[in-house]
Amino acid sequence: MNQRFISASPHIHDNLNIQKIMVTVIITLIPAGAWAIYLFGLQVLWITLTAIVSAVLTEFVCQKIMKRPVSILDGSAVLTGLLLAYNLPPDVPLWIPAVGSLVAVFIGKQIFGGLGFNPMNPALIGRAFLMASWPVHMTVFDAPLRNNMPVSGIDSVTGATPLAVFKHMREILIHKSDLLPEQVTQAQQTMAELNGAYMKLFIGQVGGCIGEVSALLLFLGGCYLLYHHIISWKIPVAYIGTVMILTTILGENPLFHALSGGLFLGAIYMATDMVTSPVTFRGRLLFGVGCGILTVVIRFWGGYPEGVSYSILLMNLVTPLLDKYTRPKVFGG
Amino acid sequence: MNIIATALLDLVDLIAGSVRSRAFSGGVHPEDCKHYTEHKIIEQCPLPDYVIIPLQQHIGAPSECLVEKGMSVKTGQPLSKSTQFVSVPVHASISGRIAAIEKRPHPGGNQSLSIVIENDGKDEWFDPAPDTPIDTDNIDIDDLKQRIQDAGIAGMGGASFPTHVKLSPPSDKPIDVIILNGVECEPYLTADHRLMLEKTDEILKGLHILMRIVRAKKAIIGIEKNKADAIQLMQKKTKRWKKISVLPLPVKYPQGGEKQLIRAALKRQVPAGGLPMDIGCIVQNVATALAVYEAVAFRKPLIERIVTVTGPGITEPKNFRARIGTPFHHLITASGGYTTSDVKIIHGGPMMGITELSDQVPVIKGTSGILVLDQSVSDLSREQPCISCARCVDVCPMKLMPNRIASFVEHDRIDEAVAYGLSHCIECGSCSYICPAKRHLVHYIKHGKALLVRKRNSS
Amino acid sequence: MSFKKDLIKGIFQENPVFRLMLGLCPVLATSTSVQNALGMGSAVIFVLLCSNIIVSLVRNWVPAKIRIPIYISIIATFVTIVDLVMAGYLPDLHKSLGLFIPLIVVNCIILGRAEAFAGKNGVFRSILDALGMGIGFTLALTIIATFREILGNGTWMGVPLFGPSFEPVLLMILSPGAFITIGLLIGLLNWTDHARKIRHS
Amino acid sequence: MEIKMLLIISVSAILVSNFVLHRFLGLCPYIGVSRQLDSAVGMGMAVVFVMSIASAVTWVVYRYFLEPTPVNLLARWLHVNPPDLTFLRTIAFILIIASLVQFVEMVIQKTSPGLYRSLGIYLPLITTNCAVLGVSILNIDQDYNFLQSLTNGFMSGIGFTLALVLMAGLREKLELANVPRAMRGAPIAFIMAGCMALAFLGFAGLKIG
Repeated sequence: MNQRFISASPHIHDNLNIQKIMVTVIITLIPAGAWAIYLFGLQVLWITLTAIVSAVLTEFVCQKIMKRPVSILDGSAVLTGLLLAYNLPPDVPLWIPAVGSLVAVFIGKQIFGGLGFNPMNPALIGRAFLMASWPVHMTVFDAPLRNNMPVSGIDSVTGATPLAVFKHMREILIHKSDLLPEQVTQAQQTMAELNGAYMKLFIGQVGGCIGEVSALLLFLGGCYLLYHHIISWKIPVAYIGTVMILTTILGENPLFHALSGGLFLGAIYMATDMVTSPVTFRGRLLFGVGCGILTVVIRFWGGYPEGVSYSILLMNLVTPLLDKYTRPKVFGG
Repeated sequence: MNIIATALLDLVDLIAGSVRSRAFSGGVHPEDCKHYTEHKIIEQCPLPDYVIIPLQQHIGAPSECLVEKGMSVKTGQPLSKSTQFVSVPVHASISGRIAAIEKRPHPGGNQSLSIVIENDGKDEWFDPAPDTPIDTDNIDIDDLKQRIQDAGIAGMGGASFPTHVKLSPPSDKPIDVIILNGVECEPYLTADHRLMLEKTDEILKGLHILMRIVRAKKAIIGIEKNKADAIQLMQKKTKRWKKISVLPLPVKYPQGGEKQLIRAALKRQVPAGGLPMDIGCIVQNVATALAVYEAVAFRKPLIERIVTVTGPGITEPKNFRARIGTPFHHLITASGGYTTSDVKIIHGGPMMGITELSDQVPVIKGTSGILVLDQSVSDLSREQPCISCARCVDVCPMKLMPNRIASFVEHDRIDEAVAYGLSHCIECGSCSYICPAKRHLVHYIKHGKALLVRKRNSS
Repeated sequence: MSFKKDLIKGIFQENPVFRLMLGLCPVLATSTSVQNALGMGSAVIFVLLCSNIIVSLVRNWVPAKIRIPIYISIIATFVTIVDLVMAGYLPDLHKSLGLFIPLIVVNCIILGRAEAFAGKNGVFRSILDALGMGIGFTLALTIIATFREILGNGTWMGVPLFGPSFEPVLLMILSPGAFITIGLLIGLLNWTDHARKIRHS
Repeated sequence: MEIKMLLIISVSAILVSNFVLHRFLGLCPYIGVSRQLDSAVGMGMAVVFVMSIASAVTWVVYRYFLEPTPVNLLARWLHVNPPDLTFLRTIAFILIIASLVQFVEMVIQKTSPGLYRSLGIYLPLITTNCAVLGVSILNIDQDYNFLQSLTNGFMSGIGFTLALVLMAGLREKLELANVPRAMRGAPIAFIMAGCMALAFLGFAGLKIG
């Protein structure tokens, strides 16, 4: 008798698998990292590698302890490490990415049962952990830029990310009456300069976390992923759109807010994390809108200059509810 | 709060609605692989040495066996009798002696009571067909339906629902449209395609009979655009009839699903849990239309059908006209045999077909194809956990959430699975096809349906 | 034997925090340092002991229908005593425990023991029960606080353990650290239990 | 100004100093009643209800009966100097809350059987929910006026409900997850709560206005 294969229908499958998805996402992230190495220097590479190695090792050890099949080859741990590194300032000591990846993979993922069961984005859990534990390392951007920071007026401020400058200047402008007129004028000038620096923001000649500086490269990567249907347009478009609309309403420059900070990295690569975002059409749109609103709230009134990662984490919490209440109506129902 | 939320969701729906295309939402685009057989003219399959005719080849009540072991039967002789309305008889597809009446493997799985006829080689007909077709226009409608039932016709697209039942809607549900299903969206299969090219006139005559029976005002023939020649031919032949139109459809699986086809053709949605007749239409397969014509005009019972024998595991893929009951291995041998020893034999297409344990099972009324896959196509990779990528939700033509339903079934939580629409699943396989984690979603759903039946029966 | 069991069960098999999941709010809130934990623990032991004694003494005179309000009043009285005494003699501790001293009233361990044990048993056994439960509570609290204080502050009982180069994991003394620590500890306990069961069978 | 103050209290109660995630109040129901969404919503509504009423009533009692101020009603009625009864705060409040819950339960049972069916089973649980006593004491400690106390009670209840409902949604999903055996049940709920608190840290330092 010949050998017969038995399986349930269907008998043909799309050739996309989890590993391919992960690898594609990782590849599209590489240009942004390479740009950061060019901009900030080689330590960026070591940070990234440390994060990846730590993530993969943690995954391996966890799965060994839990006596489960080791799945480090599916690339998800590498992606987690990579995304975590991209969310760190370029000059953190190497133990920061190591600890961050450990927490990301252990608390963020493996403890819930591994890939597919984590309720929140592991890389962002890692980042939030680092942010709460070592706020100084995580918020001070001292790394010198290759082409020298082109936005002036920041000498008086610690931290060189455009959003931090923005926040500081906004504070000054709100409390105009308490300050000297020349301080106010200087703040207004700085604001104008920030708002005019589109090209620098777009290309990435600014300070910031490793992976977030070049909106252009992230955008190109996102386009590639969209074209290959790895991610869907709904979350990024809803997210960035909401931020732009809200900032316009609040009387600020929408382009500046879209291009600065981690918005592109977050909207394209982290809010779209499949495991932790809704699966329904309406759910994904609402998820993006929610992220956008929270980001603007934190940027304008929160304690941090940037709110992308917390917004995504917070919306991750809402994902099950969104899925439940935006269930598609059955065809004909 | 609630009002705001509802308004918000409605707005999102509005945006979503304008983005969606005219066809049904969802669906997948598997490679159609029709090149194996789409240009091959239908061949008459040589008669086998014996045929195996399962008594139950349709959905509904079983028919009552009329014959005994040892009796001689002629081609076309009824072997069973329907005692109930939702039932059709089976007929001898060759002449010869009844060798056995026993349980034999059925292509749908399990064992089924079957009549085995040994071929005497004569192929003598029980009721030889008239030389010229009978004028069907004078036959009374009830008589037509009776003839269709007596000929044993059940839907030939695969579901095998008795045709005369579909043609007898209750009086409060008038039918205005008949949709002829020539979509054949399953990859590999070309039986309907060849039939539309080679038996165009007969199919159209069958369609006329169907329209007359239900007094339909118009008919739409749905054909996928990858069958351009069939579309052209049908358009040419139907030009003079205002009532019949040909609708070229985008190539998308499962375009041929009944509800999806109706949505594309009429922009009407069959209510969830309802039937096409609820919205005034019925869908018939092209092969069924042909069978109806032959049954009425030539008094020919349903004893043969077109079967595509195809796939990378077949040496010389072909379209056959094969008698019902012909064992698979006979057809496979007639197609030059297997190309390799490790094969997967599938009854039907690759998306919804059933794997067969053996090639001894017979062709039945719903067998549109025999697909033999080799290892290169048989994907047996390990299931990985769901990563909620939403692909299955996006492609589901019934707008379900297969990931959730499957995982509820996996955890034995049938009630929740039902709440998420378990029973609405048409098992088209799009979700499993697209799943990057290679989860056997349809398998879980089928299992869930079985559990549901068991639960309902026990309570 | 049975007396010993009354004492021991609260510490191990029926540990109010790790096993019964009772009185979680103060456990998480006051385990930022070992000192706080011990302070909270002794307050709870005191209230638990006193209320168990009184409840056990009056149990035969209390009508069943209004027993709960009466128990609550008894407990609230002792809580007020602790509150005032601590405010008077240990103002720093009182300040850092803050809200959670008056909240001992609604700590389910205390009402739970009054209802489930002291209301049905004699004074001596109720004392043992109170001590066992109280010590079990304090023990759990101290263990959690040990982890949180060492990691989150680099100290134990206020004594620095590492050199100046140690950068404490601030998160551990914030609220997420509390949740994660107790989650991991209970998980670890389940794990060892499970391993022991496998070894036995 | 008052409105701004109320807004600040609301934002603080719901997001910044969420009762469950930041103040560690009401953890028993948070872990215990968050397995299913329906019961979480019911519990949340019951808590909002009781916390609002309790805030109002305890404030009135404290201000007019316990505090030695000229408005002390006891002093007025008995024609004595205002006695300082603030040490009775804990006893008074817990008895008020216990009887309040009883009373509310009876009223709801009489007037709205539907509401009783959905809230009834949770009401007795609330007596020992430290969030209710907690908010009453906090109102006094923070020196809030009546309206502020009421707002604080209501909004804290909303904050509690928010955390509870989010948790219930996540736990319904976790039920289907492949969580390691030792972590199933309460431990993973705690880890989940930790992650939730971590996300809520994003609201730290939120300033409105």
